[in-house]
Amino acid sequence: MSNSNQPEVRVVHTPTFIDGSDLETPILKILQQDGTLYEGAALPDIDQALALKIYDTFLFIRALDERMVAAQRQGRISFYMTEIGEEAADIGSTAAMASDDLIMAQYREQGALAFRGFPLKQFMHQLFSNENDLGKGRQMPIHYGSRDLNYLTISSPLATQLPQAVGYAYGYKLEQKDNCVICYFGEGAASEGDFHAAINMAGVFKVPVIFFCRNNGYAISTPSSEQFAGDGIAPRAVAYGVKAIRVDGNDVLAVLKATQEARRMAVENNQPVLIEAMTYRLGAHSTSDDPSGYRSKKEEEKWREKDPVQRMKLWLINQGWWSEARDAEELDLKRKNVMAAMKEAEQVPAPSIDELVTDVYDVPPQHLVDQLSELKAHIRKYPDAYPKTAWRLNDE
Amino acid sequence: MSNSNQPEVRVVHTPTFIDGSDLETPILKILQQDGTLYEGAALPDIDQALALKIYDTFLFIRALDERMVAAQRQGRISFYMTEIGEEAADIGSTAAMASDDLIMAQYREQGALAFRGFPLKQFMHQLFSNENDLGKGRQMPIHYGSRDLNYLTISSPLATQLPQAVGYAYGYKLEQKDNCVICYFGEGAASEGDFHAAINMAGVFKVPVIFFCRNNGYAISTPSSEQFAGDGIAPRAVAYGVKAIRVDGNDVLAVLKATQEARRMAVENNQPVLIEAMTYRLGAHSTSDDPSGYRSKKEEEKWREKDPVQRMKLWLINQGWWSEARDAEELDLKRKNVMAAMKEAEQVPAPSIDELVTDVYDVPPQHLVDQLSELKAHIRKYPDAYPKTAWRLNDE
Amino acid sequence: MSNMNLLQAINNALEIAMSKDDKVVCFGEDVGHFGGVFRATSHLQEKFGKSRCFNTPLTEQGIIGFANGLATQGHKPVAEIQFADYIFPAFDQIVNESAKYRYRSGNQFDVGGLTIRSPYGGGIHGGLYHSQSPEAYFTGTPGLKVVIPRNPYQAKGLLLASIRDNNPVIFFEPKRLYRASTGEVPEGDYEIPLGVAEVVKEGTDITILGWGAQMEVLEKAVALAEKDGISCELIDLRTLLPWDVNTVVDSVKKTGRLLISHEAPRTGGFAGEISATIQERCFLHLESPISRVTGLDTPFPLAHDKEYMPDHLKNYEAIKQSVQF
Amino acid sequence: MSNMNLLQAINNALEIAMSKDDKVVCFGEDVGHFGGVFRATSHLQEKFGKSRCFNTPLTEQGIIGFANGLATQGHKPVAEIQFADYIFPAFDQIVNESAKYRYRSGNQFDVGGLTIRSPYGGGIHGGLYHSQSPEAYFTGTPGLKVVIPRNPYQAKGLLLASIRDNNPVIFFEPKRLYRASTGEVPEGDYEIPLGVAEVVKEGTDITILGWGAQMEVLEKAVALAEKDGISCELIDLRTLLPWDVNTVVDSVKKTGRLLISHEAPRTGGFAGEISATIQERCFLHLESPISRVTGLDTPFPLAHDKEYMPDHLKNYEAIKQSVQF
Ligand SMILES: Cc1ncc(C[n+]2csc(CCOP(=O)(O)OP(=O)(O)O)c2C)c(N)n1
Ligand SMILES: Cc1ncc(C[n+]2csc(CCOP(=O)(O)OP(=O)(O)O)c2C)c(N)n1
Ligand SMILES: [Mg+2]
Ligand SMILES: [Mg+2]
Repeated sequence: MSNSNQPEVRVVHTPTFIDGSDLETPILKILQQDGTLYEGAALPDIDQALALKIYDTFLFIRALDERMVAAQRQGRISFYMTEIGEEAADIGSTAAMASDDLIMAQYREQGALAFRGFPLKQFMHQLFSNENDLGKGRQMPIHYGSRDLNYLTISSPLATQLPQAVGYAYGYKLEQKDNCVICYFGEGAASEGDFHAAINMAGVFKVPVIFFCRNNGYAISTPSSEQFAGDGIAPRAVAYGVKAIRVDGNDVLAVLKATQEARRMAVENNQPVLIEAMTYRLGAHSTSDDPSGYRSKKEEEKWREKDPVQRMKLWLINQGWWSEARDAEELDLKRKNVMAAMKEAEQVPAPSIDELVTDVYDVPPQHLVDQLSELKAHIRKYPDAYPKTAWRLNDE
Repeated sequence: MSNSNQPEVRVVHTPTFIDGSDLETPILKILQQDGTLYEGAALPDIDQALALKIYDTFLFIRALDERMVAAQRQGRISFYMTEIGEEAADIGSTAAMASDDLIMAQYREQGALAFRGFPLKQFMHQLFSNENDLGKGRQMPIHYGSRDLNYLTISSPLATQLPQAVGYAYGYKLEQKDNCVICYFGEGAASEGDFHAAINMAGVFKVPVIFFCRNNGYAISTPSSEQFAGDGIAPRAVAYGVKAIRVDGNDVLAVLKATQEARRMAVENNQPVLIEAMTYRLGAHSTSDDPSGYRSKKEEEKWREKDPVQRMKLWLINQGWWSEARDAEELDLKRKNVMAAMKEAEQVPAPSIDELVTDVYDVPPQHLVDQLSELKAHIRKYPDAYPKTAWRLNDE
Repeated sequence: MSNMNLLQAINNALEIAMSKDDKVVCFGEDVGHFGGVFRATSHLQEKFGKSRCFNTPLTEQGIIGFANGLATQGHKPVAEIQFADYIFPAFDQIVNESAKYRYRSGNQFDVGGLTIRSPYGGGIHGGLYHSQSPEAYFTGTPGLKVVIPRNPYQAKGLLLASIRDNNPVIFFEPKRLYRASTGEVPEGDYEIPLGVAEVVKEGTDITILGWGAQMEVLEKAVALAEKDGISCELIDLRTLLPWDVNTVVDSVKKTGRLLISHEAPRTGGFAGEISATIQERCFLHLESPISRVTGLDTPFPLAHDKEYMPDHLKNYEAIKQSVQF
Repeated sequence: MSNMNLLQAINNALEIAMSKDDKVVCFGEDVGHFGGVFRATSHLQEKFGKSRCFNTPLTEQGIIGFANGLATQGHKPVAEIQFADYIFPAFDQIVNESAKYRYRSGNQFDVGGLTIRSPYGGGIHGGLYHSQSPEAYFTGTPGLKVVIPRNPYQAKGLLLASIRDNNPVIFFEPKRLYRASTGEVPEGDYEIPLGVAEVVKEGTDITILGWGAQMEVLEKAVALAEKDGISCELIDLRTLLPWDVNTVVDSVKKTGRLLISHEAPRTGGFAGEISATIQERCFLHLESPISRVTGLDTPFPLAHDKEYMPDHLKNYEAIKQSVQF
């Protein structure tokens, strides 16, 4: 039909329905669990330095996640989310990006930020909402962001970053920059209307964006079988002028390879790409969650055997780039560093009360100035009731 | 992968991207423009009575649309929208439904309502917002609705009816009724987030719903090439556990056939189906629009040659069920009826002022009772300023 | 009677509503087998089956769109939005659809059976997106009812009334009190009528008005003020739309003073509406300006949530200021 | 100076903004080649190319999401929502994202470059969905600015200021005046500062406050009242958030009376906020209750739109009542 974008259309005279069985989405795998490559597998662009940087980030995140879950249990921080089991997905893909490509994360991609070089102490300042937090202590733990590292501050409402990624990428295109946005989201978030808006607009505007879906099987307690009835997320791209690829999300080489290819298409041809990484959240949704209410230990066990960190370690050892001894040493060191940084960050005071009203606007308008000064007067009256802030007012 | 709903997955070791070229959506055509069938075409379930009822509705809508556009130009009504060129799509599909199946329309499906038997005078009451309007004069012209005829009152915000159709259909399923919802929308509306929510939920909940897309090439001035980059709307279903079929929307037999099949699947198997009817809006978007600003006469001409009404007429004549003479006579009669009904409806007064505050809630709460009585007192004070309502208050 | 916390009272109300009327259907994100992230719908799927209590995909606009359709069909959907902060993707379905369904169709179609439940408010270290009190976005929408309970007893009676009310109702639950607030709750079925405020405590010097979790804070403030010899009349508005103007007017005519308190930011908060209406109705009775003690005009902060909140001390100070005016 | 209608003034402002700053980009439904359904963006695509003025797919949540991303990138998107009635699918992107972007990131990221334009209000026989005045849904959201011009001169100056303001601005255009309101407008570049109300006419007996299309109605009402010897001070608020409290306070301290008028329904309308604030600030100066003349608490009707509207006669009556109190 002339208003269809597909020029040649096959005409039929008996009803012919299409459905999921008409489209097959293969999955890319490069690295086997034993650390050897599949036969005929095409290696990504990776050298020893990059490999070790990725793996180093893996270990750091394991140490950080493990420690901070414990810290939450001890009541030192209020909330935490781990990415255990999914490290290959976010870290492997970020490793394919240029360092000035924008990252838009959902919330389970601290690995991507660590890979970019976010200092351990900055993680801690955010987690403890102290005065050194770049976000000024305003958001819950794990809502990191860094302008310097091109990592957009995380926002809790799901999928809002997807159409934003298209707009940001449009800016790159307008300015003819050789950059690309990578935008992470879960298979649950992909049910939001913003997902549809984003993927459709990316196709229409032809912008350099990679939509990276971590399909980890669950959205809190909801299994993907109750989230969608189709074959995952990748096939959705097919209808929108977006290319898609599915990868084994626990296979860091497959993730890296797919993302390198995707970035090339995005930057060279303004071709948006969707990557679906099949993986599994080995931990709880967050420290507020207990997965035993909705899934079996057996299922978890099956996925623990596919551990992406272990898989990469074996490959590194096969390459002669790593050893079990170094591994233990390095993990131990990281644990110590995390512990030390935590102890330091928890001593840092909360941000000044002035920060309660800054950044609502570029300049605080009169009513906020008034509200702040009334509040200060009140705190001065009842200093014991506001211990976080009162001591500073007295200093003023 | 185990959390994908597709059990068998092909594994590849070099990056393999999927895109629109991996999926072909054929188009169903049964009737040729000369009124003969394509070779090998499968006729829908249709007898002379049904055929004539459909065609009668075609003629009625042509007469109504033509007259009401003129009425709007004369300033008799404020607004109107025609469905010229698309009659086969909505009328042909509604003809496949049971009379107690709910219809959820967008706004360009007056034909579906006429097919259900909505009286001419009710059309007029709505268009003139008079006291006999079932909608109590509250909405703009063409926002019809009829509880008796299972035609949901039209709402202007686009695509909102799509997730509602899923909920309504879920109600049928809960009550094990042999019914199905048919939900109409344009290819423009399909860009809204509600479309995505609806199609995904329909797949997950497996409900008896038909999403019927009139892909008429434009959303006001926006051509479908700026609306989406894929091959129309049908392929979107493939990723969501929904079946899809594309039909020639100007071919009433193809539309009827596809919808009959779709309804069967929906009712028997709770299988949601998306139908994409390829058609063209021959008229302006609405009486507020002038299409010459965004498309060529030549393009319009090309589509005028595919006129669905003409096509069906030739088929009926071939069947020996109709003649050119009867056609002229019938159209003439309908025009006269429309004119007479219009003249009658424009004499009917506006609804009583009381209707300004009813139906906000089931029972008007105190503040609305108060606001109404203050308003009445005010109108009594300035009767000349409120001529539509003041005369009635004096009667009270 | 049995001792329940607020969550148990909600759960109990849902169970009663579902067992008495098979048109009642509960759904939302994680609402099914898991019973919701706060467990308000625990065991309902077991008891009533998957078709009447189930998970939805993660799409608030879809959830409310679906609920609107189901309500139009004659069912009584009780849709949960996991946090009130996430109700905004559904804003169009609520404000343009639910609220206007009956009016636009001339009462041919309505979504009167619809109830939207959602935990709201601060005090759980939630920062910007797990703390909002968005009630005023809805109180400006004719066609909706907005209900907020303050304790388990109220929650059960008001929720049962909301589910059975023939209008779309938004029912915000003070999540800070989910486990913290406990009390005696009748085991059987009962309803607390919508649109009626409750005078929780009578007094003569000043009227103190609030709703939801703020009522606890106000009780503390009142206790402080009473020690100073200020007699406070404390009112729980309970239904914010349509609200019980007469009860507040009667009280203010008696006390001559009014303080309204809510967690939401001041500008555009519902206290403004109440203040405007009461000064229209009680102008000659007012002995001091109607006072608003509210959240600040900022997003909800994390590190400074204590400073942001309209706590008992701020209310106590405002009571004194009003009386000393 | 040249004579322009309100649409031409908007179009002219956009043209100036785009030609002076290539970071300014205009888009929305039908905004490109066609120039928008009201033609506010006419010829901009011709002049600045398809990459800076273009159609979007039909998705308001997508449009504002896209605009947020582009603004974060340092551009100055001017996004059109075709009718204010259709802004609600974008509510989450506006309220949870645009408004909170800078705050939540500690000023690392912001969407200060964003402007959202949308025609609002009644008077064009639009019924429920082409008539709404949704300003109060946004004035309750810290982080946003809300601006509404009353005539072509104001529209151009305020729009230029909005586009250049380093905060997200919602700019509602009174569509009833698009062609009906004409006036002399400077051809060059000028800005009218945000956050500053304008005393349109001085007076001593009562302050009359409005914005947008309602200003015309209020002028008529004032003319009637002045014939009766009532001296009215007429103020155009212009920026609703953050609003110019001082100008209104000063005026009310002088006149002792205040009337606020808007088309939106009364309950939850922005008049309530103003009333509450002014009675706090001017309690001892008020000689009569602050009066609100507004739309009814119903959806916007069609057949009875004249009866629904807060027209000059209703305002005139309310002025008399206030003065005679
Ligand atoms: C708009 C919105 N709705 C609901 C939530 C609550 N919520 C937080 S995470 C989550 C599940 C997300 O699942 P998925 O996208 O698969 O990511 P995963 O946690 O698996 O990494 C939900 C429902 C939210 N943050 N935002
Ligand atoms: C949410 C929303 N946004 C915008 C509009 C304004 N509008 C009315 S019709 C229309 C175009 C619809 O195009 P399509 O869905 O293709 O239907 P068609 O007119 O072609 O039948 C637009 C943008 C609206 N009614 N609702
Ligand atoms: Mg997930
Ligand atoms: Mg169309």
